[in-house]
Amino acid sequence: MTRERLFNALLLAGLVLVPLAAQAADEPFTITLATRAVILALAAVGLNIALGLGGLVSLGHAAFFGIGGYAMGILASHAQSYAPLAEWPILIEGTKSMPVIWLVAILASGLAALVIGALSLRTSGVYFIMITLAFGQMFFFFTISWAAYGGEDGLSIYVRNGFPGLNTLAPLPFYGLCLVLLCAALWLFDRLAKSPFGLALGAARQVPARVAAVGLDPTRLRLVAFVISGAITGLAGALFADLNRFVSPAMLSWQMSGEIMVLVILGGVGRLFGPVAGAVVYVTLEHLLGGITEFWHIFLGLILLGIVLFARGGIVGLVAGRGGGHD
Amino acid sequence: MSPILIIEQVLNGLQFGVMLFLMAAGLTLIFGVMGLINLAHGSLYMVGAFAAAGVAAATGSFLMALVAAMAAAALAGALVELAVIRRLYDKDHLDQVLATFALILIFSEGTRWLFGSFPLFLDIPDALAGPVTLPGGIQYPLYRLVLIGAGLAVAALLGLLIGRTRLGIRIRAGENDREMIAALGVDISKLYTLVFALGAALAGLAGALVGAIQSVQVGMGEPVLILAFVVIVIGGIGSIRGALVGALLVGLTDTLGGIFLPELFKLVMAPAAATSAGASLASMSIYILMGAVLIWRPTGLFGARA
Amino acid sequence: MTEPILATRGITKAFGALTASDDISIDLRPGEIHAVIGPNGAGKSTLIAQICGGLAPDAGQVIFGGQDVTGLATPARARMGLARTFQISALAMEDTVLQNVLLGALGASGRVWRFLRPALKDRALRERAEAALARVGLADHARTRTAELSHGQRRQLEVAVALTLRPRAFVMDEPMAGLGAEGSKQLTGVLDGLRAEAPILLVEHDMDAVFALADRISVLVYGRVIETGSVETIRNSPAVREAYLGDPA
Amino acid sequence: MSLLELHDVTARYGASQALFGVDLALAESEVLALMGRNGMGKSTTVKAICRMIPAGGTIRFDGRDLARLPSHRVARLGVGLVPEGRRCFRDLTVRENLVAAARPGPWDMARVTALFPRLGEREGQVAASLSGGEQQMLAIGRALMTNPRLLILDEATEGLAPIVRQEIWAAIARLRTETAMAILVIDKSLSELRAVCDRAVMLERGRSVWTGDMASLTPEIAERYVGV
Amino acid sequence: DVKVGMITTLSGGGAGLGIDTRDGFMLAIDQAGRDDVEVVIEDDQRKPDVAVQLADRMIQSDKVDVLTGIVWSNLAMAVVPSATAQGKVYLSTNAAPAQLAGRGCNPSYFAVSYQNDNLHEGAGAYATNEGFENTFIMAPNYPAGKDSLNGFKRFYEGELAGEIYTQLGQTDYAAEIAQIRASGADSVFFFLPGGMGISFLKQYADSGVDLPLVGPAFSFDQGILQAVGEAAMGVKNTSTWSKDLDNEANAAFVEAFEAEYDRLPSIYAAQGYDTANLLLSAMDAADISDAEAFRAALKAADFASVRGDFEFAANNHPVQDVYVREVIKEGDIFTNKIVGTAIEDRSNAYVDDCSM
Ligand SMILES: Nc1ncnc2c1ncn2[C@@H]1O[C@H](COP(=O)(O)OP(=O)(O)OP(=O)(O)O)[C@@H](O)[C@H]1O
Ligand SMILES: Nc1ncnc2c1ncn2[C@@H]1O[C@H](COP(=O)(O)OP(=O)(O)OP(=O)(O)O)[C@@H](O)[C@H]1O
Ligand SMILES: CC(C)C[C@H](N)C(=O)O
Ligand SMILES: [Mg+2]
Ligand SMILES: [Mg+2]
Repeated sequence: MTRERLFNALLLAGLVLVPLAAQAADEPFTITLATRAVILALAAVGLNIALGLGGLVSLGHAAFFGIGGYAMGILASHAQSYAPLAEWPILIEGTKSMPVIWLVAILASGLAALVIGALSLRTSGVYFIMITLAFGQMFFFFTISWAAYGGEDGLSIYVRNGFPGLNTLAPLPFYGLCLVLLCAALWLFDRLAKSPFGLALGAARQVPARVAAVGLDPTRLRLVAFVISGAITGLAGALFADLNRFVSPAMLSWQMSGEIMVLVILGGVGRLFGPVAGAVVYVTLEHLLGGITEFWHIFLGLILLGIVLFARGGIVGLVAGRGGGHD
Repeated sequence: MSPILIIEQVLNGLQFGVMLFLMAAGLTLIFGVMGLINLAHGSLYMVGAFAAAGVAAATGSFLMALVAAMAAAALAGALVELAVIRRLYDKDHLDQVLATFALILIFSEGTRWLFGSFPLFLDIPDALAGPVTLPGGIQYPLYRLVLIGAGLAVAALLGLLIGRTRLGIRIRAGENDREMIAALGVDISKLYTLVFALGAALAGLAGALVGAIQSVQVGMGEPVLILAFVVIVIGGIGSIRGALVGALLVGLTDTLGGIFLPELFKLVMAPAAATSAGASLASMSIYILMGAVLIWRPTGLFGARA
Repeated sequence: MTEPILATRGITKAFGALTASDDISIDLRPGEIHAVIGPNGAGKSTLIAQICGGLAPDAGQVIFGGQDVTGLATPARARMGLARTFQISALAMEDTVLQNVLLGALGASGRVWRFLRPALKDRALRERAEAALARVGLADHARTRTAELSHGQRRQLEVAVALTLRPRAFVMDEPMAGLGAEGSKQLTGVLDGLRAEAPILLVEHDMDAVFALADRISVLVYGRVIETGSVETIRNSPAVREAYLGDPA
Repeated sequence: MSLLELHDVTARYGASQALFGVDLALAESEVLALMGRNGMGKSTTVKAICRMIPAGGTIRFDGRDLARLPSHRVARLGVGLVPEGRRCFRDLTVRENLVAAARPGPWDMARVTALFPRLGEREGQVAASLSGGEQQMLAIGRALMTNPRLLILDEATEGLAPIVRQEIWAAIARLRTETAMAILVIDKSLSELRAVCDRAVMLERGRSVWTGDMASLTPEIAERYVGV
Repeated sequence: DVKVGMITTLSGGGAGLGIDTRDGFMLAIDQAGRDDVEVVIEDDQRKPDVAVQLADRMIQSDKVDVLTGIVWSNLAMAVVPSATAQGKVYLSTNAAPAQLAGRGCNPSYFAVSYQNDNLHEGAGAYATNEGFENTFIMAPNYPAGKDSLNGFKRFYEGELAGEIYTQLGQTDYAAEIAQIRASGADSVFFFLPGGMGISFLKQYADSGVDLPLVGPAFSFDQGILQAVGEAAMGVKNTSTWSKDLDNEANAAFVEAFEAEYDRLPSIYAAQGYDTANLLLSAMDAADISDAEAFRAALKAADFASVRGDFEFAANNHPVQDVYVREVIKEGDIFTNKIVGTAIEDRSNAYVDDCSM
């Protein structure tokens, strides 16, 4: 077992055991924190597909995160008010069922990623970073002034959505759901990375001309990666909204995009468990530092800086040595 | 809508554009020439504004305040370059994003720690206060005219520096291949510290000049930063001329969009809804502009490379 | 005469005032190696870019397999069986050597839209990739990271990737560039054997290799084909000597 | 006294070692060939001299230890590099490429364009759009603009038309006779090297394994170390 | 014992408001010198999701009984409904959006500050009283901005010379000022809190347009007035509190605040202070474990408000006077002086929508 694998296994074990321990010790907030970390990790795993495998530095992933969030907010608020979403051409009702909401979140954010990706992928490098940022901002400003769903105030739902056979109101079962989805996404990431698609995508990141010369369309490879990536981040957005029972434009702000990206880089770009390590460390830091001083952002900044400067390959790179990911 | 108003609004758009250019100039210098994504550029802008406010309060001299703004920002820039940025040149954009993101946190809260949580005072010097009457009877604030002049002067000087001087050529060479320019005998590290400090000084200058008509407060740099990025991306990264054109385009779009879109919507909608819908679309308009430009020309209007 | 597999008809391309390709019509017939030589800047790489789809000609057509492919993108031409190598190695430096050839095999097999099965476990792909490596003498380096290869080894890998495509025609831009004498000799052997599989349009400055391999040679000067003929004709053509070969050393 | 002296030089790329002990010496105005098969460490040796990678052992230039100097100081001492793969500044024009490197001395724009007229013709074109051969000429011209005492040519004739190659060899020969410049050449063409070089050093697997006059470089030795 | 969780903005650009809220609140707690209240304070960074999670933590781990402190309406919208749904009392020190006053009202939710519309309504009433007939109105394009213009129009009887929504976070108002100049208005109403207001006021003063300005207190609070400087002099603004409000409690508060923190209090500090005193008064009257009684004690509002007479309307929002203030200079310091009353005993527009 390589050191990286050992680290991954320990991390996963921690994610299973810590909330159980918290439950036993009656510390429900620890579970909430862990849920936040797991959901952010899921969003970051999504970004890691675009960023780590495809080399697509998207500074607009908050758009997908937010679309997922609004998918949940809109469906649930309509279910709450018994007002159908649409009556024509077909009747669409709101819902409080998580599986349905997830599906809608995945489809909606995937579709948005398809459109944004198709347009953005005409550019590359720094321009790509900036055009994705621009799309993110467009969605952000749109939601701020979207009066029907609360504008900047956002949308609250009063009760967490349901999952057949589980009491999602209790922290632990909801956490479990999120963790299972994270594991599924990690599995998918791992498979993708090793698959023919992943191989071609990685090559498209490094030498697009070569990929085209062997008969593959680099843009199409990237687009598919971008869509998968956006859909996973969208799913995370739906969960995040459910965790907070609230969704608002803040989920689509460029700072949110930056934060998701920071999680990936912090953990290790292209590393399977990079986003997970990044999210766990970030959430923990945020929680611990916040209690120490009003100026805790300074220390957060210093720690992040230390990681970029002295830990190539992020946390996973630091723990497990180089190789595997890329930076 | 009278023609005078339209002319005045066009002027406002141009002026807003020049204001953006002041900020974008330093950014495009660092970003294009040194290949560095500096999210902390907004922080240097803030440093300039705070230094100016501090010195203006102490000395009462606006000129001193401007000098202080440039000096403080240049110093902060040089320190940051020596301590952090120079370790990032050979890393990719991602690490730069993370590190400079961290710098924003440090700068913002550090400034708040030093200066407190409340906005500071920095005002236009008396000599430049108040409006002047332009031909055609347009009343226009003198200070804004001065801003336009300052912006254009910065544009010209920078264009010359980067395009024509050997210093400029070497800086650009270093952007293409840092290792190689060093192997040809150029001390690129020193050069980059200099450029970074210069870019920072420009940000500081912008912060002080603009701070006098806006609010000097923690976090003031971030909204401008995003706009400045939009500007240099539209113009084409690394191109001073592009930054100027981009800035004017963004300034005009933002200003005129905010005014004319609601009017346009009123033709087809109830006034209240039109105002709100028009304002929504206006807030997205520069991003739509940027998206459109990049889709049409993937490396910006004057950019050559990605 | 057999139908050419690949042909250009009056290809013209200008960069501003400079005409980089000036009404070029050349063809590639089954079983042959057709060398294109010419001074630096004559437009050889520009010609290749137009044949392979990286550049669109201002005028003229590219015919491949009897079909006009002028409007097709690079990947489409590659899928039709056109394989190329690059003048400056275009390889995935972070990946292993094997992964680079696997990529070629993938492109050819059309099995890229598989998301869940590891590429390395695909027997057929692997065999195809490993065979190509063995052929250029890189079999021992399969697990090496490509960045760790020397320049010469990268050139060999470049050819290996094209081999995995099992194409109907090869287009090679200076495959020998940077190879040592021994490497050139070895690669010459490989290319020689290759012509039976698919014809090669070969741009090369290594005259030893060109004269050893070429069935026909076209000479490009200032974007124009000034002469096409056998090795003997070209070797003795005064125009070619003046523009390109210089005096025999 | 030797202008350049390498003693037991070692170098590594991350975990993999590329040089295991290279010795070579190059006198003022001498022309030395560095030879060996692909991947034997020729370019790595050059990078070590120019301090583009860290190296062990001693490297002295003009009596000074280069070990602690940054790359640009080595260049200023008088080492001009034509790197493998040309590495022209893509976005700069031909003229700007030359200007960027210029330092005072006999070699200036006029003299470089006299040596390579093609560069004069393409003066305003950006390097990225030059043909391979033109880029190669630019890389040589650029190194000359630094007015070096030692010129290092790493595969400087790669990818050039025979006629241009002859030109470059002729240029090297001229440099050799007309200036006091010392030259270190890496090239695969044995016959050309024989014509211009005084001595040769053979590398094998990161070690210098043979050193001697060109005259003593027998076909057997060539066969053994470079395969021809 | 009562445990209070305060969630407010302590870092970033909006930190001044949260810091004043906290300081005002803590001043009252310290003055009371009691050991039966404990306050946990956390920074929401002005992010709704962070606020929600802090609320969760305070409820789940810290086991607080009462939540308070949120400055921004959008954060309140995120936190308040679920906090009250979990049976916690929420006392608002500032944000009081319409949704939580009308159909979304809750017996456990008390807005001690105002209902968001109040100040804008006061401005509308003032404009009417002042005889303005053609006012130009503007606010940022977000829900609070729309509420603001609606609130103004509710009490304004003249014509509108123009109505525009600016961008949230906008910093340059040259275009709007030009529109004002061209509109033929006789006065301007604007709601631009924080930095937006500073920018607007400075640019307006420099533009040569000299129509009278009216706005809610948010653009003129003690924290930002110094930054605006001369440009704010003489501007009328509406507020439910002012430091020169003539009552005993207020005089004592202003003096104590200045002594403790070495600066003048703002409206946020005053509201924080009132909130703490309301809480203390309720603790004296009832035990927190008896939710019903505790809520009744809160609703009785039996405390000495720095705003003078204070009572709750049926939907737990204050009934209070809205004053008109003018920006003046006292020594070196810019501050406000009450010059009149815009509306007396104003309740709010949503009382009838609230069924509790
Ligand atoms: N994008 C471009 N813009 C302007 N000129 C170009 C461009 N691309 C190539 N050229 C010019 O076209 C000519 C032909 O270039 P090309 O690369 O095809 O030459 P080549 O025959 O491959 O030369 P070499 O043997 O040196 O590789 C050159 O003079 C080059 O400078
Ligand atoms: N950037 C690198 N990272 C890791 N290993 C490298 C790198 N560059 C070269 N090597 C390794 O170092 C060894 C020496 O390479 P070098 O480039 O010096 O060879 P060379 O003699 O110049 O060969 P060639 O004639 O092919 O240019 C090779 O085995 C190569 O695999
Ligand atoms: C400070 C105030 C202007 C806050 C306002 N009530 C809001 O919701 O944003
Ligand atoms: Mg070529
Ligand atoms: Mg080499």
